[in-house]
Amino acid sequence: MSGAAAAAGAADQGRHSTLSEITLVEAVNAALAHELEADPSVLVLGEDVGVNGGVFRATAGLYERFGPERVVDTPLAETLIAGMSIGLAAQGMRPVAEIQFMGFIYPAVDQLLNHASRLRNRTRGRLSCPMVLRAPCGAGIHAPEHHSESTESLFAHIPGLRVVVPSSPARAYGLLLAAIRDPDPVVFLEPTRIYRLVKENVRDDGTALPLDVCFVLRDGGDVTLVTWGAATRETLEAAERLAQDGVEAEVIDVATLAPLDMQTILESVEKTGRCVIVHEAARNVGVGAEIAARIADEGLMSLLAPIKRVTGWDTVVPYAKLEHDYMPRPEAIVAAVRETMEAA
Amino acid sequence: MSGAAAAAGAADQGRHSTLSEITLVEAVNAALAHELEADPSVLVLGEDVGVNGGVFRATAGLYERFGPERVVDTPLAETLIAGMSIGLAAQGMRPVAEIQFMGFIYPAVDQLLNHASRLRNRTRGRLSCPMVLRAPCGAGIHAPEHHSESTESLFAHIPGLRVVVPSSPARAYGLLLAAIRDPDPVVFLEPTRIYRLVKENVRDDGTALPLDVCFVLRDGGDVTLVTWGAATRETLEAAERLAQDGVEAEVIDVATLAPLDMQTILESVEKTGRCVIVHEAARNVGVGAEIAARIADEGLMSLLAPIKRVTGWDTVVPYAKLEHDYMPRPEAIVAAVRETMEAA
Amino acid sequence: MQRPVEKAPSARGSRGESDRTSHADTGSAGEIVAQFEIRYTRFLDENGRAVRELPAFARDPDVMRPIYEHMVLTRALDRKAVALQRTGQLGTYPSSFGQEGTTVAIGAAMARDDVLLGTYRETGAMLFRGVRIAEILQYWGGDEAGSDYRGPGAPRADFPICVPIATHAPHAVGVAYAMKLRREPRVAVCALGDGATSKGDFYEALNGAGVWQLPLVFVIVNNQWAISVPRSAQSHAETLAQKAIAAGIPAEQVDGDDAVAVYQAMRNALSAARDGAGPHVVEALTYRLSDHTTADDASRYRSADELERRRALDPIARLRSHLERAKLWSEADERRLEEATAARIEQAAAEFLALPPPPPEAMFDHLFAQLPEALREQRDALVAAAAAHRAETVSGEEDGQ
Amino acid sequence: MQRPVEKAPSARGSRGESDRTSHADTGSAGEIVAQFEIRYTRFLDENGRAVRELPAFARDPDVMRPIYEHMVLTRALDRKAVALQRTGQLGTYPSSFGQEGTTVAIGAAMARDDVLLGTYRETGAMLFRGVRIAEILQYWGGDEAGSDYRGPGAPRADFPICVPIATHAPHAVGVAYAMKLRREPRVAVCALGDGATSKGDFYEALNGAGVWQLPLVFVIVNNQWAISVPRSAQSHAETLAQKAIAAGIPAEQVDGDDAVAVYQAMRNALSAARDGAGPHVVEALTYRLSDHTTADDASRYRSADELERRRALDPIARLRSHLERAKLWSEADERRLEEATAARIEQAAAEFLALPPPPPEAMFDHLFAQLPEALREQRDALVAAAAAHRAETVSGEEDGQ
Ligand SMILES: Cc1ncc(C[n+]2csc(CCOP(=O)(O)OP(=O)(O)O)c2C)c(N)n1
Ligand SMILES: Cc1ncc(C[n+]2csc(CCOP(=O)(O)OP(=O)(O)O)c2C)c(N)n1
Ligand SMILES: [Mg+2]
Ligand SMILES: [Mg+2]
Repeated sequence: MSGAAAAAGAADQGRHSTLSEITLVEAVNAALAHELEADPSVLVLGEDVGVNGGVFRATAGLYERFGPERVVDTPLAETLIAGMSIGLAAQGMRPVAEIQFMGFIYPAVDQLLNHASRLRNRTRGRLSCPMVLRAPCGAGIHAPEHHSESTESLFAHIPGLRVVVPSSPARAYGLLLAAIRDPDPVVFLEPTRIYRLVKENVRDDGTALPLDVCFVLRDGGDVTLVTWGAATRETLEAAERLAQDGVEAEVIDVATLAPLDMQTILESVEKTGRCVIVHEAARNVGVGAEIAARIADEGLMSLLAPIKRVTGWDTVVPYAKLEHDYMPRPEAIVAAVRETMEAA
Repeated sequence: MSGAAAAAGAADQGRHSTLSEITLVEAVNAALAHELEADPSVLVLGEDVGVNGGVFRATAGLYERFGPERVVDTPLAETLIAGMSIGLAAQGMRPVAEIQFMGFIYPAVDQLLNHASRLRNRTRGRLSCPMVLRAPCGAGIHAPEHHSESTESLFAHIPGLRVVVPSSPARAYGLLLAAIRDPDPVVFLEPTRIYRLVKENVRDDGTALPLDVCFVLRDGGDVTLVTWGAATRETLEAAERLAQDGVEAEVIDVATLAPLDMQTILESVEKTGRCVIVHEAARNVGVGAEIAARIADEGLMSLLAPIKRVTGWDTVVPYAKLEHDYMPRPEAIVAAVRETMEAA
Repeated sequence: MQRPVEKAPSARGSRGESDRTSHADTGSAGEIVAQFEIRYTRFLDENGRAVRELPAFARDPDVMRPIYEHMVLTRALDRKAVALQRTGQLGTYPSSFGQEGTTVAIGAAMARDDVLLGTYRETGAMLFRGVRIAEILQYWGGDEAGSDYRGPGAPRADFPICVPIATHAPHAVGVAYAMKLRREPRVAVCALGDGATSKGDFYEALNGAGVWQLPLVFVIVNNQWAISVPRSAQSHAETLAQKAIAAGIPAEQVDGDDAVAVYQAMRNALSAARDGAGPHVVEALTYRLSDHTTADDASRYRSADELERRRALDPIARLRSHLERAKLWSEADERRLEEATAARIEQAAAEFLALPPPPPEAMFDHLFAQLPEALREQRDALVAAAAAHRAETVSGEEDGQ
Repeated sequence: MQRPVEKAPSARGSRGESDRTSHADTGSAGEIVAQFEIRYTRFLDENGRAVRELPAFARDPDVMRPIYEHMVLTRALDRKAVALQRTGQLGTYPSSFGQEGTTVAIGAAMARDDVLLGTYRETGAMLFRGVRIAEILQYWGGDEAGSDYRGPGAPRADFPICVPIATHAPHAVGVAYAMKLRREPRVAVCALGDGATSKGDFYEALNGAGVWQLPLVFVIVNNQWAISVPRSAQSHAETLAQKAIAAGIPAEQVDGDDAVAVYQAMRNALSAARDGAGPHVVEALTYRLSDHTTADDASRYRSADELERRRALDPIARLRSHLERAKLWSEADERRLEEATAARIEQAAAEFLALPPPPPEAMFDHLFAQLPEALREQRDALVAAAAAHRAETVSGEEDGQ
């Protein structure tokens, strides 16, 4: 965190307010507004983020409040959006760029992999890249083709990038603040399915949540459920159903997918001896694979049962009619847990 | 395999010759020449692949032999190269495109992920995409920055793509033939470090090797070593060293990274009870993670020891001075195997 | 049409490398080495009156009536689709309301075995080329099977609707390359929006088409908006047609609300391309009278005034005036068309609504030509899970869209 | 300079949407709505003789002598670097042999706190801007630390050499956007090759620079080849300068072997950009006299004839003739420069060769501002493994480059 930004965050503590019953997308909006207000080097850019306030309204009101120079409608060009963010960041700005849907993030991969993630490294710290690239992700909203991606593992594999996925309004607010203040590039993925599904009170006091750590959403001693993003909902629901049958699941929201806080996960698995990993992305070479692999190395001896993954299938996310058959369902999670319980 | 191509392959069996002591890159060249000759729908395109014969000489002589319309020097534009290959393939051609180095493949990711891998699926089979995208990969040749990538896991995660990495001249020849004849898109990654390191006789008789299966390079009952590409060399060397101490390692060359032939790997692990995975790519969310995760699910009960991974570090592949400190060394593989042997 | 003053030799190795050393250089601003111009053409004004001599086809009922009929059909389909969406029977839908003159003329100008590569707003061209109404609805209803064009004479080689903006432009280069390589008298047509012209893919494709002088016509459907971003914020270029200059490709602007102008420009470009004259860019100036899609609210970013002004330029009313004036169309024709169109749309909608949902395993069955061994287990598991789930939720509350 | 005939209003929402309906349209080819031209400038012919009135600076020793000296230095460094590479003491190296007039003039025209974003072939500009010779060698020797410019007055905000072609063009847009937003009188300069102009990144950057009217000057260093691909196969465009027309940006061609022409064009473009006049594109026509890099053999794809012809246009000899004729340079100056240059190069090479190898952990220590907890174990393991390995291979046969 830059000194200036930290100070701004602290100074702000006085005039905080509580945003009551806000959605995840409203929490994103609040965090953006907070940082635009607190730090003059922050700017927001992307397609339709200005006058229109974003196709999901994540940037609503920011253009009016902070003006067209800091809330920037870009041409339709994702390579440009990612690339110019790098230039801005290298100049000491803190760009928060939006990619309209994760399905359109791929023209930015080159810039993220070859430049954003390694500008600091390539110059031995002379230049750096404190940028955030936000993108709505995931299926479940009956959107058109190419609008339902969860390809976070592509980004998690890139050394030098942080990949963050919030799973609630409060975590969206706190993690986005942290991402913007972080001195290195962050890919921030917002699951559209839960953009408006839950509401909660969020204190708009500029308090960031820590990056690089998992959040334990539910304590339990029988099995460890590891998940993130929208799938936290089905995972928590599965945990409730299991609890009715006396199986207590610990639910971990990974939140920062890279770098990965394995300590929290390994400690939980040491306690429970069982692990089921849940994510919406395709299974093959998903981030769940990494978590399972780490447990199979460092936590193998505490395992009482095979590590199961409940994930999207290894196929293209289907168009609306079948998307619900693609995503992990609570019953599938429950079934996987039961399998691990029987294995022991 | 299209009927025509298969027939051409068969008809060709008569006039085969043995290419004696050829390198991997020469084997690539031979496979390309064979298919250009056998199938008029095959064409080769990319930067400097024509007049110059490719910066690694993989396409040397093809321009002279098959002409500028079928051995095509493209403008410097990787998105175009990948995208036009899709258009060619949809029209029934069989484009074999070259990306000059894997570090420059990222502008093609969008085309591979959003189109090549799903054209068949999106049209329910009306159109298809029998293209091959070749790219030299990996570190170890003291190349400039961005020339030493092993980011195969990005592609392996994309449903609908095949990812193939040969590890010897003969496998390069046979697998490339199979990739070109395959009716679906294939990313074909050629490790530059072994382009000219080994020579062997290769029969140029148009016989393809099977895709989607692992190759067992060495039998052994004590530990399973799973690897691919250039790292097969260090892995085999480690196996030799281990054999001197009486540890018999089974060495599996995965070859087709996606879809993944887990059966061969699981059967081996069932026999040995131990597994060490070796790859040059960064560890985090590498293809090795998927292999470990699958074993930790389906093969857990046969495991006698933690699953180890010996890989590149989770950092940017360093520039020449440090690249050898980045890559897995035989001694690291040996050490990992020893650890697994002690665990039991 | 752009007209380069200096035509550099196009032989390999010499283009653009022409030796400047022999040029005498006077004047203070440097010598002119290349010059270009962009021209704009319209035939019918907003009242359907000819503003210049009409091409012969504009009085040919066999050409003009199908164009008009498909424009009306396209608008009717849009209306129906929006209604279906509003009642939860269709997914997000993008109307081409106001752009019928352009999209239908594109389809009408093409030959059967040309290949169309278009966006989600080329419904008119798709209809003209034989994609069935029910298929279009099936697609927007969330079923990929809608892209498996199966109607009689369906354009089986056309690309499916391209959603990621401009990513189909490089495909068009490949398609056209194949046509040229095989010496086929066919042309690829790539239609894309004003927003799409900002993307590198579009540019790389333009450049490729120029390098290989491919039979490829790009149509920039400049409807003035890319969702909320106006044409002015998309590029500082005075015209979008001039983007072609960057690739050495001839280009022109036409009035996109004048189907005669679009048809004429496309016919010329297509026949030139078919004859080996290489690629061409047509910028059609039109306007999106609807919201971007049913998920959009255009009143957030554009004025009612502007909308009102543009409504007056309606391509359908304009063409009808012309046809009536030319005695190619009558009040009775109009009534018959209205009825026939309504019937077609209703029948197609009924057909669409009666379609069975796609089987879950469809998501695996077209991923590869043959299901890889590695995926068989997943496919089986999916089928089992989906069956179990459907049994449980037999009341259908979850997937009831 | 390109000169649009029709200057559409640049207000938001109206640009390019100008109502065509009022234009009377006669003639059969459509009315002209935009016109452009590209001009070419040179001051010195291949013998260093003025072909037009010289700008004042061309006779100013304070301007011209440093340019000449750096051109000679650049060539000397290239020679040394190739020699080091041939003897295994340096990695792959790209010479800028023949392009010194362009690369040095770029550096000379820029202000200290402008920002250069260049390729691997802008050694002359880097040297002029204060990057140390030893750093350049350190970089090409395979050590990222060579990009941590630390010399006195080093251009600490300049971007490191960009290897993936054209990917730095969007960075330049961001850099220039920051300058404009902060109302700083600074300019970003993006230098790239003829091959680079085929990439979508370049085009998206051009377009962005146009939209926001940024203080950004693009220099297309057209050395006629992109490895083995000649300019003619790279694009059908008559000039590369005209690529700017696609973004509504003014552009021009200059003789890139005439340092006076390049310097003049850059000065004008930079000061206009600094004054808020927006972006500009300069295409410098030059030639790569060397192989693409030390890993390339140019005789595979280009003729000895062509090379011979281009050798005669050598920018260094040409500028020296001019300077001597203008009495800004003497035989004695030349001898002094030769000696001084040789000494500087030798000293820098010695410094480079004496550099310790980078510590292995360097690959972790600059990945993030702070090493994430998750990576600590790997860093420790690397340090241990590297130490063990170095102990084992103390004879140094493996990493002996
Ligand atoms: C690469 C990409 N980025 C963003 C989007 C989201 N998006 C869908 S349509 C659209 C605007 C397209 O504008 P234009 O090209 O003018 O076509 P129009 O919708 O006006 O027909 C955007 C930004 C997308 N589909 N693809
Ligand atoms: C994106 C990308 N593709 C391919 C390459 C490999 N490559 C390195 S230099 C080069 C040619 C560049 O030509 P040009 O832009 O004219 O610059 P020049 O080398 O002539 O200075 C190529 C293809 C690369 N570095 N980056
Ligand atoms: Mg538009
Ligand atoms: Mg060049």
